[in-house]
Amino acid sequence: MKRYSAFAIAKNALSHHQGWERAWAKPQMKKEYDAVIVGAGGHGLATAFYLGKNYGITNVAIIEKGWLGGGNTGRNTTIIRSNYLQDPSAAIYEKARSLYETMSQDLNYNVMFSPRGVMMLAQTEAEIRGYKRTAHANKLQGVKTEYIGPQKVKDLCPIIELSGPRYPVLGALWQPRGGTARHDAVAWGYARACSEMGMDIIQQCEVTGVTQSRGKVTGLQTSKGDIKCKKLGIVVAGNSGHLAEMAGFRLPLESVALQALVSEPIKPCMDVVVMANTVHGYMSQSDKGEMVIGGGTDGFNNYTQRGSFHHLEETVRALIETFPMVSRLKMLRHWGGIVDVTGDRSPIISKTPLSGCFINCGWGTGGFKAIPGSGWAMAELMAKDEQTGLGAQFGLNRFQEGRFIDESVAAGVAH
Amino acid sequence: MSTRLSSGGRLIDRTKLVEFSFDGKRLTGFKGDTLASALLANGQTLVGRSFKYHRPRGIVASGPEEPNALVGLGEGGKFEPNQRATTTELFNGLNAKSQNAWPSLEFDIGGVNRIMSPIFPAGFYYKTFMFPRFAWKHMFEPFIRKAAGLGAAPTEKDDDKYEYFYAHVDVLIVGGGTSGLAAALEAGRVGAKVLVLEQTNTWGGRAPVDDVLINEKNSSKWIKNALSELKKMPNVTLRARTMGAGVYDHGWATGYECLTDHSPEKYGPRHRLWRIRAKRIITTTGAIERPLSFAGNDIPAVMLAGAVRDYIIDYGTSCGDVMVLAANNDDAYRTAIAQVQAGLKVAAILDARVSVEGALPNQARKMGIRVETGMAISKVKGSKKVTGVSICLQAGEGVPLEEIKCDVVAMSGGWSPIVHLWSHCGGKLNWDANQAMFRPDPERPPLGADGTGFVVVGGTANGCLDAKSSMQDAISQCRKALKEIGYKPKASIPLKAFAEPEAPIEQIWQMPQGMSIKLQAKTFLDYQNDVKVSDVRLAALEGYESVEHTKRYTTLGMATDQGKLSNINGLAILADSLNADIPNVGTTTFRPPYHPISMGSIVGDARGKLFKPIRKTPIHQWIEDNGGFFEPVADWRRPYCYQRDGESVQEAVTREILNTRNSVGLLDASTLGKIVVKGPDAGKFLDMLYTNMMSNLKVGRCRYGLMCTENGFLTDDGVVARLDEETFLCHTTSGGSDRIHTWMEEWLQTEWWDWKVYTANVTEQYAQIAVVGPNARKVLEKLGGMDVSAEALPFMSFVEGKIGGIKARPFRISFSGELSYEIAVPASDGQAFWDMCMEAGVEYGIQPYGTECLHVMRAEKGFIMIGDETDGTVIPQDLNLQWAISKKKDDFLGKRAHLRSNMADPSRWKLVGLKTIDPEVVIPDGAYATDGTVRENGVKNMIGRVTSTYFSPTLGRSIAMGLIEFGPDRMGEIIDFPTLEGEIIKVKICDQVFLDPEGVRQNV
Amino acid sequence: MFSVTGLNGASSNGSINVKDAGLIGMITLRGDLKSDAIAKVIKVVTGTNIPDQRQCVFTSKGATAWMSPDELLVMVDYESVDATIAKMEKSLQGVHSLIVNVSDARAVFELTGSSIRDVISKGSPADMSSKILPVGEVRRTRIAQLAVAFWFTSDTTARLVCFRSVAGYVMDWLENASEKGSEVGFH
Amino acid sequence: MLNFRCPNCEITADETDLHCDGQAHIERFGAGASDDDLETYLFMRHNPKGVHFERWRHVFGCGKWFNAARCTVTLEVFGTYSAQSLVPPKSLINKIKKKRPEWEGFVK
Repeated sequence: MKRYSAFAIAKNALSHHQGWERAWAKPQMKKEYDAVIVGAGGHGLATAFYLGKNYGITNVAIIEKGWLGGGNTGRNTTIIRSNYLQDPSAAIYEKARSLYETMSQDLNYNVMFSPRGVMMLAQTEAEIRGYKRTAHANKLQGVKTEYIGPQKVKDLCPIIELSGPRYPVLGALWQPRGGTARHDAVAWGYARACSEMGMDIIQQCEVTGVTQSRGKVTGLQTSKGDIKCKKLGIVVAGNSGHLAEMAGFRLPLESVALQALVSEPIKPCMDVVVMANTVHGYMSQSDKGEMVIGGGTDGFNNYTQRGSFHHLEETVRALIETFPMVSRLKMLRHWGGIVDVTGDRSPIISKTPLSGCFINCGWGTGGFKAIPGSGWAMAELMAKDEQTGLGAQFGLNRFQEGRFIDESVAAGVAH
Repeated sequence: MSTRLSSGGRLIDRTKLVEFSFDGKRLTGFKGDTLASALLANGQTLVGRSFKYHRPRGIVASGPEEPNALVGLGEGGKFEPNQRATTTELFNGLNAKSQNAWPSLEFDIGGVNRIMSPIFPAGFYYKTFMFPRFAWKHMFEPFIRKAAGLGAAPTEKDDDKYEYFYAHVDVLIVGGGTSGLAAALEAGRVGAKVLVLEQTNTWGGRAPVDDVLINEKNSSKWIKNALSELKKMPNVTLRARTMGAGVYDHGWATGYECLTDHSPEKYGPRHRLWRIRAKRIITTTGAIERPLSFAGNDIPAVMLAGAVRDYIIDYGTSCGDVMVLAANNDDAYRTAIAQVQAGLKVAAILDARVSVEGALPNQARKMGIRVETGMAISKVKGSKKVTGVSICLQAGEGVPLEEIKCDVVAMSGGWSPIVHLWSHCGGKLNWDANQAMFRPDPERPPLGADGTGFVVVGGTANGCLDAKSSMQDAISQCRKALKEIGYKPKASIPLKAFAEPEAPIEQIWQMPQGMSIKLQAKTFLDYQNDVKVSDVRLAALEGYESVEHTKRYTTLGMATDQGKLSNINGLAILADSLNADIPNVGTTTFRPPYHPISMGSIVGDARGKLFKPIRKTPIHQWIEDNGGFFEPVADWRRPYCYQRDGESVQEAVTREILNTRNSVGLLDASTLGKIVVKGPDAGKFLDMLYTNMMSNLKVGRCRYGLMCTENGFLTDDGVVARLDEETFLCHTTSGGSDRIHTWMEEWLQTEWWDWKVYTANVTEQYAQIAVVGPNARKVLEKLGGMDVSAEALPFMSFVEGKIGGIKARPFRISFSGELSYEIAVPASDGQAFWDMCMEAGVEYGIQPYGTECLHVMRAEKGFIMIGDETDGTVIPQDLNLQWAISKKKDDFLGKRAHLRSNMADPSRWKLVGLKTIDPEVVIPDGAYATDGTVRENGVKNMIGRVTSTYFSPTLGRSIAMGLIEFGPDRMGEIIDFPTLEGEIIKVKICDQVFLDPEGVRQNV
Repeated sequence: MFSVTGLNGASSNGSINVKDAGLIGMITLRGDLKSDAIAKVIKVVTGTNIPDQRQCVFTSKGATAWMSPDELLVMVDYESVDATIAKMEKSLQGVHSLIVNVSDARAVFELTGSSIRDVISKGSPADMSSKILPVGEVRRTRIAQLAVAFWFTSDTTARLVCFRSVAGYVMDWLENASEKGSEVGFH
Repeated sequence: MLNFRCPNCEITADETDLHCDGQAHIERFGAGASDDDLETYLFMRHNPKGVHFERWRHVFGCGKWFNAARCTVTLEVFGTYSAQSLVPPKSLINKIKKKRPEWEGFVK
């Protein structure tokens, strides 16, 4: 596959860009693979990528019901941060963040990772205490964060109103190396890299059954025929429960709609990502100039990729309180993504009751930032068949043991 | 050049001059103009710059689909970027500025990008800017960000106000054209409750522009009559300047009413967001004309044919003296005819179709207009403005045959029904190859609460492009909808609409058919985002085959017009590139709103003091008037402390603590939750809710209790008092009253509905005032009316009676370790009681105290605080509260959960007291303890954390509590707390009770 | 002698008039609304029958409003609340029920004007048409972000009840929603 | 923006007057339960693409809970019924079966 570079673009310009190759191949599905990943979203593709890169397993198929990157990978607010409180979370999100730093070079695909900094506003005394606690934990975990005062908040983000009548800005937890990336590019970049390693990405192929023998997975039935495989990774976010049912087990998951919206594009006015958890809203400005805004989830199970309007109200209400200039912008469009949420709001990267079958799900509202770390951990789990390493604590057994990874403690609800 | 015609203009009032400015130029227009029509009348062809290449852009359309003519409007707190000139009604003093150009619209430095465009194809940025690694954030991205974006960001607070309006109707009709009005008459006449929304300020839609006759008369007459009939119906509401913005589940829709945008001097809300619940939604939203894809189709003065016609007929404005019209359908000929009728010239009509024999083309021919069939535009000449076109064969590759001079190019690629509202909530579309359009599939409508379709589409929006059938369709769709919701429409009054018949359209997706790659790179699909035919073909070539991939890779349809002009053309090019049919490629998802709505309208009145309710206790105003420094506690505000002149917050807190410990303090504790639980099974019920036994509490006595979730975690605490044999009063935390009351009712209604228990949340019935300190009793005795002695009212008991003439229920409970009375009085008497206490306490130096004093005093006593010692992951055992966990009870909420392996793990962090070796040093909030070892993954091993940390003025040293691994077994051990600054604080583990462990002070 | 309402006499005059209705005795009664004992006690203290679902019934003595399938709101003079409660408790002795004084926990607004329905429709998702909400029917819903209950006492008068702690917010909200220049003209 | 008829006060209420409380008919496992049962009780929720039985509270209205049968894909509401029931009413089950012949039926 040809490398991407400024030189390649200049060269292709001469031939009116008629000479570019496909970014990823369009292969015929084989009858058998060493490993099959169901779900060609960011997490699934990253899993495949690290199976190949870290463990040399490249006889891999990635099966996708729709189009690659067409789920939540392509409909989130693209925030990347790792200022988590609990150790297992901080470890996996920090791994992910550090992989994002070099992703463009690793994949030879510009994913536009922009470490512009993420701040989480403290707007009550309880939040101050919570974020100071996180700052202390992060320091010991090796995650670079800082608790900053209101003046620094204002310096970093001049459009913020510090003295809101209801919730003044009292400080913030600041992660200077957090930021954003171009979400679609992450999926496309991984897809291109997987394809280059010889893996087969099969789009528009729906899984209809999981075959097993004596408690061990043997393959899949799909709309494009049967496949045999030794290892199966299920990485399908909101559809996990459905796939798990085919594989014969249940998951502690519920699927709900998470909402987001963008404004019309304006000239740059905000060079950081701001999250305000007390008022449930977060915002950043995309490279196109749109203000990208995320809010809360609906309270009911939902597969429609639409949400209820009143959640937008709450989000925008909060943002106007904190960023008064937002009021005179216009909402361009809003949409919902279906997120799968677990009992402790932390993900599942786990072996399952079916031997050889592994599950990665439950990322809830915070999956995008985790993609490389999640793939890294899932690849390790699948390769070693052992609940170890980065994903060790995210096993399904934690619910029975009463061992939770609860981030709501300090981080509030938003991701 | 565009200019004002000497006559005509259906919508303008030539007697009323309106002054406005554009980029500082003072210009005039007429009342009834839009900003776009007025700019055209003033010859202003260039109005903006495109997003990516900063190419010159002119007005293309006449409605909200306009992608180019976006301006910044107004000043200061009234400034708004990205306003569409085509939907902005002109008013005196309107001040518009062009966007995305620097230093000026005419000479935009960003225009350099245009020259570079060959190396900026779709997705180029994914392929470069990767080295060196830091460069993206620090070099490339800032450059791209600056070049991108459209209008300037507003900088000031919004001067305007906004509001909501909730409306419930039988039928919501969106679109006040002739189809919408016909449907409204149908629904109105049967008595249905009807709301009709029209986004512009005029009713009747395009019919008057298109020379439609209704019942053999000019359509304007019929429109006028229809309106007057509708206005007389009490069951019908008509709303102009109100856009149907979005359709949501269960028949919910939003309407965006613009109240003062057209006359800013008018007082009142600027926008009103209608939130409509309708049994049926009928969309008669018409259609949008498609551009044609030929090289140079983005040059200013290349316009949609329908828009050119609108400007002539509605605004008496020509878009150019000499027009070339490019088309693939008959309707476009109306524009040429209008141009000639207005005294202007049509140099040629280039019809891509080979055979053109319809009534309209023949009429054009009769008028002497040159009609060329099977012909196309090879390329438009000009840079900032059209100067001519070179023409070619549609069937060929674009060899120029002839150059024709002109100053406006009108184009029409056919019409696309506006199906957005149908699609927002899941309505599906069919591809109608004959008419070259997507139209609603009536078999797959959006489904409502009852599982039936709740949106119907009528008229042009339903694909009935000709006047004859469109009104008839709207009527029959409306009748169908009325029947579905139980109305029985009578035979409708016959209606005959007429317009010249039209021959079939031909699908033309690029012009000419075999255009070279060079021409493709000059042929624009998305004007605002600069997406060209070549970009879509490149996306397909590189494997971005799904329509969503192509959209995202090229940014086609992602501009502020959301692809209203570009999507269908782009889809067709993609389908062609993939050798697929258009329906197999599909469409991208339609998302609300139909066109952008102000953020202000989404928020409505909830801003400033109406942002979010603040709950106020009966003493709130007094606190505010007496130096109270508030902090939010749930939705309440509580005073952190009372600051005196010249005093720091810390000094105030210290003073309050010492005064309360040494004499007497007064606390407004009204925010504490109070829930009455009554019934024969009340004791049994509370035994399930609390970890302790409550059923054996004696009448007149109080007991501290803990509540856990079913997952075992501590969720609330408080004192329970037994009012009588069957009645308990449960106190909760300030934030917990509604949550715990709901929790109780949930168990009673959904699990134990056979238990005889009623609950009532009486939190707000009482003001609860704590009189605290060694002199507390003396203060109350002064007020008189009740024996508050230790004998009559011992610790952990309560009585009822009157104090100082006010009905009161004092509880002898203490969160400070002092002699303390928490006195509940009716909320209406709360302030009076507070005042009495303050007055009676003068001789003891009584002072009010705030929450921080409360926190420090309870920490001195080692009392836990929900939210400090707990965070949703802490179980009572972690806090050494085993004494409050009944061993006698078979079950309580959370009991089983505590047995799980992780919760029974002896290494769980447990609560202890912490004393810094240096008594002056206070452990920072949130600090973790370490033991100097490092875990496998490089994390410094944490062995605990601080939960409450203060400087105690009473003890003159720092005190803290924390959760420490094996803490209670490590009394006297010294451990490390590293700070954020990298220092280590040495801390000794001790008992958590720092003051008066025997409880002498509170038991007097 | 000391008592003040949460509204403290506030009022406003916009497209409708809003004023503090003053201290009103309010008692929550929970129990089996179908029981004779409760019917009897309601008759005694307010002179009304048990109201039908969602109804509010009045006599010169007082009023009774249906709140939920097992809850009534009994309204009497503020001064007579204690005596009324004592009377109710006595006559319901042995009957599983709950009687609590909520007079001081609420704020009551008196609304007057012809556009009350329009004003409330700016903040409540309830269908405010007179067909769905005729005079005498209680609606429990929200206004803006708060729980409220209201009922029309005539075509142009209504009462609105909210929690005491948010009385100020509701007053501000009503004043803003009824500001002149923002009339809607829908109902 | 969903809309439900509250069976307790018989008002059709907007989603914003209501609060969803998740799956209905969950069996409580308390003291003495097995680890498996406790896990099921606390975490294993039905998450079907289709018919779902759930609890709602008319929080801004009469304050009472009720149960609803709703499709999570089309958001159609098949019916609402008393929260004081161990299983959905027969008539409702039959109604859903008629509308959705492929539905597997109510599973506790």
